[in-house]
Amino acid sequence: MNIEHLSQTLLTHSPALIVAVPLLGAFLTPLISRINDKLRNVFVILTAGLTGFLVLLLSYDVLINGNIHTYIFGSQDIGSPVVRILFEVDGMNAFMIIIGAILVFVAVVYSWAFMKENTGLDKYYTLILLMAAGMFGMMLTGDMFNFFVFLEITSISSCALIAFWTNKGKAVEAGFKYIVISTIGALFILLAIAILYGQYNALNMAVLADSIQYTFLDKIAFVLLIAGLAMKAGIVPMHMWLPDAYGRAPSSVTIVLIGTTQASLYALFRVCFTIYGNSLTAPLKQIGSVTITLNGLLGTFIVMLAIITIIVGVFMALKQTNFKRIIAFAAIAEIGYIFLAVGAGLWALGSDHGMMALKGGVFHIINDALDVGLLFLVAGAIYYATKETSLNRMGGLARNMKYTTIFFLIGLLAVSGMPPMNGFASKLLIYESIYLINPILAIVAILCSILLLAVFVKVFYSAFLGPKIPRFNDVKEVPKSMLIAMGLIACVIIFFGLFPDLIVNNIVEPAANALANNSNYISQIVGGS
Amino acid sequence: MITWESFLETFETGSGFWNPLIWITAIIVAFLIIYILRGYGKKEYKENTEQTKVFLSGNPEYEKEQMHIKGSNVYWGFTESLKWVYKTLDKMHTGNVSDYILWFVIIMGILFILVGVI
Amino acid sequence: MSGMSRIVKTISSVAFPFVLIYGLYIIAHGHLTPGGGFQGGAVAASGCAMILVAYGSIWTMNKIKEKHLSVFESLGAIGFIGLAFFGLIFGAVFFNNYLVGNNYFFGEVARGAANINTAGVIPLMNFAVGLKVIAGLFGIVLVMAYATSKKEEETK
Amino acid sequence: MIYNIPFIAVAALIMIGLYAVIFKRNLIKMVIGITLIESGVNLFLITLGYREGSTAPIYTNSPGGVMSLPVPQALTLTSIVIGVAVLALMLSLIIHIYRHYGTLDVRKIGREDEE
Repeated sequence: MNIEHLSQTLLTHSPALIVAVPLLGAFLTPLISRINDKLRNVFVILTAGLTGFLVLLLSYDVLINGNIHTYIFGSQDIGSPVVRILFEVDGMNAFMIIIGAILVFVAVVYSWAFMKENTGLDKYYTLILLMAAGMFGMMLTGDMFNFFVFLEITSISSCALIAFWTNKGKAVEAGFKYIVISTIGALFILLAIAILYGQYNALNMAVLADSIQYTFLDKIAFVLLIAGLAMKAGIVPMHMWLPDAYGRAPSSVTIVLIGTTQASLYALFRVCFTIYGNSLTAPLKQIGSVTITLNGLLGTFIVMLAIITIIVGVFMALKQTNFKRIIAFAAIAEIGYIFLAVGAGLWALGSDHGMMALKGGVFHIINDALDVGLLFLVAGAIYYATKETSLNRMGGLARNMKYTTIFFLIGLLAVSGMPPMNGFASKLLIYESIYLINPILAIVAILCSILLLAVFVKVFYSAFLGPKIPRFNDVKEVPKSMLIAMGLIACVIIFFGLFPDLIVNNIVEPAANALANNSNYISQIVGGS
Repeated sequence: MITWESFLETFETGSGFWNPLIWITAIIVAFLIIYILRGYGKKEYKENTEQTKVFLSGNPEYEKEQMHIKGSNVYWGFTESLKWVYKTLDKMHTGNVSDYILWFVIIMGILFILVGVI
Repeated sequence: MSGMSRIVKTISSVAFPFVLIYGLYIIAHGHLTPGGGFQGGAVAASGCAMILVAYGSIWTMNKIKEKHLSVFESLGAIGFIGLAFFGLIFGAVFFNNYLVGNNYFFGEVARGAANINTAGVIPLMNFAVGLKVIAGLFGIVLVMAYATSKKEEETK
Repeated sequence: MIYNIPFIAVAALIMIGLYAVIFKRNLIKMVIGITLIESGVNLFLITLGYREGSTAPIYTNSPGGVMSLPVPQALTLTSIVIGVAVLALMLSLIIHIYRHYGTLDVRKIGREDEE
């Protein structure tokens, strides 16, 4: 078997393998950890690396060559894909799994040193791989019910991981909150799926998108789906679980949690743009000479929620003193920016600046994951070195932890959208497109971005600068595996920042096109459009 | 396919453009100018003398840990002047799971009205 | 929990094999009649839970360690996913039912409608899921009972 | 009318569940509310698959005639399995919470100050 044939085979089967490899690895981990701890760590990193390789293979083919992959489980004949469980990968899916692969790989590398002193690590690694498998499943699946199953797999494993430090009361409480929130959200999503199934006798996303009529029951399903997924994505005022969960989980878990949150975000876009894509521009009501369409209505609502999200996230972040809670509220604000762009894109669907807004929003998804992830890793590194979480008890750490400080600076500049980091390019797109819709919104967005910078300057000042505190005299730089993990993300951030045109043209644009135009996604399954 | 030239292209945003490579060149030039200007600085500055000691309007110097401004004291004025905002925000963030679900139901209700179910 | 009276212990010892056999029957016939890995596994695990209630969690913990149960659980999951991977190797598609129509495993157990060899890999997958569910559910109940009993000991 | 009763029951179950989650302060009661919502959704799925005068979708020794849809039943089963896992996880977390705080009141847990 030559190399070309092998890579072709791998490419054909990669959608299934991306989910199956972490799943198999997850259940092999407890057995391997009975042999040796180091072997288990190497095995888990290899599993994550193999998954990452498959992801790159698949997304290169989808994004650069423009193919849409479908993978039908259990059967070779493509004749009746409608009744089968299948994975469908277009530009948006391929874009999302890149984020997932980066985050999972970094989290696994980071865990080597970070979680070393904990017990029960075989369960930890099992759960983190399960979470990765669920996340990839959410991002790849083309079947509504399958999506629900993966959503629940992800939320169960991530809840167990949030409460991993069970000796801390608040961590357990945060885990309980998370499981309550995600279960109720998922149950309403299941109700919506059931309504759609009862109407159209199909669970396949493409078939649903093809046959949707936007009847009364479809409206109910639409609202349930949007509300449930928005809660999982952390939109104000349904964001309160997010600082608890992000702030109390171990940092290596938090970074994968970002990925799962964004998988819900992706599903929200999929529901909005693909499944209900055909009924978005249909006129709903006629008041005088003004025609109200669904995309205008929904776009306005989402933009309003997004502005509230940004403001609340930034203001709450300014007040917090817990390091990880600050970053969690900043993450909420960043999600607000994504929603702002997507709301603007929805509002101006089909026009040029609507497309630009969508591009900005999609680009900001990956930037948000990387920037906030890096900051969480830095917070974890500081916790590892000093065992402190509160900013009030930190100070002068830059003297002891040089590399961590540099990584924090990179994350700070990126998250607040300063040039030349990646956050600037995507925020520039968002500001410009929002300005064309309403200048006041753009001004608010820019002001909040400045406030975000102020928040992190405060963190930087009170944690890293200041006089040398005697208590931290013997604090050392964190171990190599954590530095490698942080360095990896920092390199990606700088790369994205230096070549924004390359990224936007090759990665972001196919994804934004896939969102704006759902006919390719549908015709791949239903045939002809 | 990705070519080498595509690494250098300017990022067009519709009504504006952004090229980080040009920006970095500009920043490097600016830093060079700053470095040159720094060379013209005062020659009589010497380390480890009276000049570098902490001077607090004649008050005695506190201990190191007391000197550092704590995280919750930074931006004190900002939070103080926007107390009314923070009061409402604090009222929102109760920390009860039930309230989180209540917000979820409220948003669902608003969406129901908006989409036109009710 | 420190175990119940002798009558309860004896009765549950007598009933336990029947419950277990019934659960295994449901697992084995999952592709023919209502049931399958999870349902049968839940029945069998409830039999185990009955023993746990009758004899007390500390006694049971001495007999079966939670660690061994978790090994069985991962074995079940590996069996399930491994069968799916074999589908990739033998049948060119993930989750392919490559055994259907063959006589490798069961042969002709009983001719007619209840012939067990009609579903290829599905019974094997049911066995794997059943193993996982028995081990997993029993493990959950055991650990919970043990944790709460330890709490009771502390307060006493 | 008689065929609408299951749907009314679904709505009632979900409403009661939401009421329990939102207004009850005991964690165990909240968990009960979540299971009520779950059974409501499961009932909805099962009701969708029912056809009047149908038999169970088993081909072995089937009497023939109309069968109810098997797919919603499979979905319900999956949802029940997931529900069991979620329930176990929530209850074990409640055990931990009770150990830490000695109470199950939702207003009293997680309120300790930390510097």
